[in-house]
Amino acid sequence: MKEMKLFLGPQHPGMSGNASVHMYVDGDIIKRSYLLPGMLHRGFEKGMERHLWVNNISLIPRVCVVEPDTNEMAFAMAVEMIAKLEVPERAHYIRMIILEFARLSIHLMSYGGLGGPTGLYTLMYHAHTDRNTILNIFEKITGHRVYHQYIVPGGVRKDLPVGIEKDMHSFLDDLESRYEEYRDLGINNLSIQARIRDTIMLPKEVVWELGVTGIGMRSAVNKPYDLRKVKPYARYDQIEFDVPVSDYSDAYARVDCKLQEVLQSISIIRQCLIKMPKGDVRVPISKGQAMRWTVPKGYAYACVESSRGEFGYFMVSDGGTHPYRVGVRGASYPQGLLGVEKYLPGTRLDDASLWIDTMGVCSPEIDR
Amino acid sequence: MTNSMSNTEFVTNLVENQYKVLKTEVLDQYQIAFEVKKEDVHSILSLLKTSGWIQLSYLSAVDWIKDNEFEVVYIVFNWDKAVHIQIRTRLDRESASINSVLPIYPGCKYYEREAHEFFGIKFPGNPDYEKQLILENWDDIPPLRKDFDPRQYSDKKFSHMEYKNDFVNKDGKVSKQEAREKRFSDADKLRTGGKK
Amino acid sequence: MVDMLLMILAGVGVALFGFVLQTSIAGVNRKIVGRIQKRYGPKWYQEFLDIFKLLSKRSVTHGWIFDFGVIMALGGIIGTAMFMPITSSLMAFPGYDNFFIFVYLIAVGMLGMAMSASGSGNPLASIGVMRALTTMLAYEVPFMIVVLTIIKLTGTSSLSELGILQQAGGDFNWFVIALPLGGIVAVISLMGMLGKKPFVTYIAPAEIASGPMVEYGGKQLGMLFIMHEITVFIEVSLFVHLFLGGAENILFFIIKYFAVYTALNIMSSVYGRLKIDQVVLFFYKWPLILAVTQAFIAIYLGWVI
Amino acid sequence: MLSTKFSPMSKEEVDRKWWEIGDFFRRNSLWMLMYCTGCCAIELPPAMTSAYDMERLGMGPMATPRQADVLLVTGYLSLKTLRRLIYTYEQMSEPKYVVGFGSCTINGGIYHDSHAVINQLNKYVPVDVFVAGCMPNTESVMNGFIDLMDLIKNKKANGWKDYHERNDWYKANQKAALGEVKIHDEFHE
Repeated sequence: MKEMKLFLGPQHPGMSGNASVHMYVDGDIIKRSYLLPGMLHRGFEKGMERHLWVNNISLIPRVCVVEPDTNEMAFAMAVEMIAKLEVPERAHYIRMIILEFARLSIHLMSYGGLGGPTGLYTLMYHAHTDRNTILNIFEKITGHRVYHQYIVPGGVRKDLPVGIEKDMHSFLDDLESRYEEYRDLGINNLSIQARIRDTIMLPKEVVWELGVTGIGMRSAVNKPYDLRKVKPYARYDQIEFDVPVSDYSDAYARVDCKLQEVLQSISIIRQCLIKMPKGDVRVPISKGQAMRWTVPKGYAYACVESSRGEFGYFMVSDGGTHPYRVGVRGASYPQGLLGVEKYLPGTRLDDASLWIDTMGVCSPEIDR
Repeated sequence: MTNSMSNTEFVTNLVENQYKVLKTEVLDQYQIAFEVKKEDVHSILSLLKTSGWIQLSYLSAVDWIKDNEFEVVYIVFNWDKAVHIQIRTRLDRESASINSVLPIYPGCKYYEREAHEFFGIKFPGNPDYEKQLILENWDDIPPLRKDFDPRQYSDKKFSHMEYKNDFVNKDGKVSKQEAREKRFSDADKLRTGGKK
Repeated sequence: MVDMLLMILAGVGVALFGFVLQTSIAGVNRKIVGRIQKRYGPKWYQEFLDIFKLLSKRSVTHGWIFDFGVIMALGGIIGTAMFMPITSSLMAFPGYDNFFIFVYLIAVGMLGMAMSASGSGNPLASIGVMRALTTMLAYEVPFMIVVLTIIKLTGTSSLSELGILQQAGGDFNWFVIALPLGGIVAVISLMGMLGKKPFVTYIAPAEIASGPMVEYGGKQLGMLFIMHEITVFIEVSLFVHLFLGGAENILFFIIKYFAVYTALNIMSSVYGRLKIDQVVLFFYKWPLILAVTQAFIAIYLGWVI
Repeated sequence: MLSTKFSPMSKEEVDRKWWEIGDFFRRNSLWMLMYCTGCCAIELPPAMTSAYDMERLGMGPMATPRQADVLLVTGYLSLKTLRRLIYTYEQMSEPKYVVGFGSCTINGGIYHDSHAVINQLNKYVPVDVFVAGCMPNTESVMNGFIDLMDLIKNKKANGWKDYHERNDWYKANQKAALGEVKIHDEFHE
């Protein structure tokens, strides 16, 4: 039979985000496939050069929509590295709480997103309900639901509101009590297992070739290669947590690791709430007007562990009021572009959107 | 801590013993930067890859328009010895071209394509580097160069929202906004010494 | 002649009844599934609004086969529904409610839809049609074996007579209980027939963008929705008459109908969708084995509960 | 006392009556086409799920442009997306409505000086309702939909008619920004 060309996206229910997978299929089997990025290109890197250091704080969360806090963290870390700012102890813990809540929210979203390609909409609704609770907690802390602009160079914008610990604990207890239910509804469900077991593999040998990081890599190489462990930032070296790994990188292993990370995140937040000291949450970044704040000359590459892998900011300052160059390493750049091109062929038409979901391809950070 | 300090020392020894490094910067215990000559980039990268820096984290460029140079940056990472290494090299801006590192790091394929698209640096050896990846039907100089002005381009191509002036200045005073703008421009003049 | 006309009128009435019944029950079911998904759910008459909204829209055409196929599908299905007995004594064409009439006539509607979808020229639609036909081939075989077992046991293939036979045996003397393995097979096949998850490979929105329906919009989609509702009416009614002992009166029919449809909907709301090859393999494995075993037990050993 | 005498209505009046009946169905069953053109799409899942449950209003997501009534343009539009958006819009069956989300569709928002992002959506496709905010939170999203329903009820959601009447103007704008609306296939040609 002749090869037929099909599109997954940009407007397609199976595609999360605005990108397009061009597939050449023979029957149901994908023969060649390419990702067409660029639909979300906004000229971010150019835009950051044109904004003041302080103004950039409001621009950066918009790089990746689903997980804005890692952007803020990486940006803040890069600026702190160049400007040699010392972050107060309490701010480190607040940052970790925010980052772990963000991780919970995106893991819930992508676990619920598993319901999209497989048709299990009940899972999607349940997961989004819990995610909405997280967004409400964020709104209480930061004043915004999605783009928080909370982690700023030198600390966090303001202290946690009084009594927020109660909300956090009640949500975490609730989520933990329903963790088994989530597993039963999702990956222990036989019809879901039929879809995600032994399929859409990312072979162990080629992980390095692609440069895939995060869960996609850990579920293949069976080693705890997590930036929070390997290269601890904030105060992750003072918190006890495990990094779930696997050596059989099918979609099931990836989703399983994701769910185990949910439990780890819950435990990290609880430890942070206990260990958090009192004190300042921000050091003043400049004397006088923040608008005139200049950062000394220098280069820095700061990276954090996002839910999809290493998320990095490469930053160059020429000593002025604006950044000279900011480069963004999107965490899902390798698995989105190279992964689709090299490892999707051979799978079935039905698997394409599962690849996008379980690998966590986030198109805005590819395009920027 | 001592362990990771020795990591950066290990890297410094590894690279500086074999190659002439223009400048070494130890940014912190997890990051180190080398500025090298264009000819050495490939051999340093293959050396690093064989010594365990198997992941290419990032590849991009910086436009130093005053020096009339592009700076290409390779960032590699080793998961066992947690050190990010920046390898930086300068290229001439007019005929910017550097051989692709595709044989060493296959993951660079799309980074190089993007660098070509946004800076116009040529990467011979990468099969598709000249094709457009992010932009479509682009009709100007590569957008991340410093001499490209997005505001101008945007004004030329896209119409802006026009707002009506549906208010009147009753008592004839200078409006606050005008006063503020004047103050800002004065401050700018003071700061830059009257230039621009 | 007048008799004939009256019978046709009654038949159209049956189809209309089926449409109204199924559409209301589908609306109620959307609410029930909504509650499972932790939300409030739409109004119970939302399905009517949807269908009439579609009919009020303008639509584009992709050639005459595209339009003709839709009308053929709708006409074929209405034609099929006209023969459907509502209770064991209430039907438009007494004596013509043979099981095989439905099997043959329902193919006309399906064929019309397949023709029309292929006529749209969209590759996703062709893939959807191919998947729909493959799924049909998968679930029809076990279902047929079970139904043939019943026909062999009772010696009749008329739906109303089958219903009366089951009612004559007393309360709950239904084939779904008398032939338990066959009942399981029938329920699974019915899920495939109705396009419920996990067997709904052909309307997979995330994979092939709702498959055969990908190019429909406006009036054609509205007609397909009506056709779909009547198809569901036919299939669920077949199940009620064959396995649940028919219905003495119209109230029993509605209750049984509602119970079957809701149960299937609730079941399908916690399943994901299988791939097409898995669907075919599944149907040719367990349901087929169960159906053949049931036929063997019931016909040669004579064990019927 | 109403007269029971039959008075024939004129054709316009009959058409108007039918249109009003159609409007009732249309505003109670809005099927959306979610084209995630930008970041505002992230607030749609909370609007669809149990927190706000859009299906109460009869709204639901649809798979393809042909089946949908409302096109949700969720956020900034790069040129590459605008090409595809115009294709999508023209495929939808009439009557069709467009809701623009976020400041970016109104005046460019935070990307007003970007080289890749258009500034005003309603120059290229007619927009019925704008929902302002960056990003608009879920309440305002729901409010935008209710506004759209009111507009349909008052016969003011006439963007699709406008697209017919001033087609040359829209086409000229599209051409000015895009150069060429046709999409060339990158991996095929």
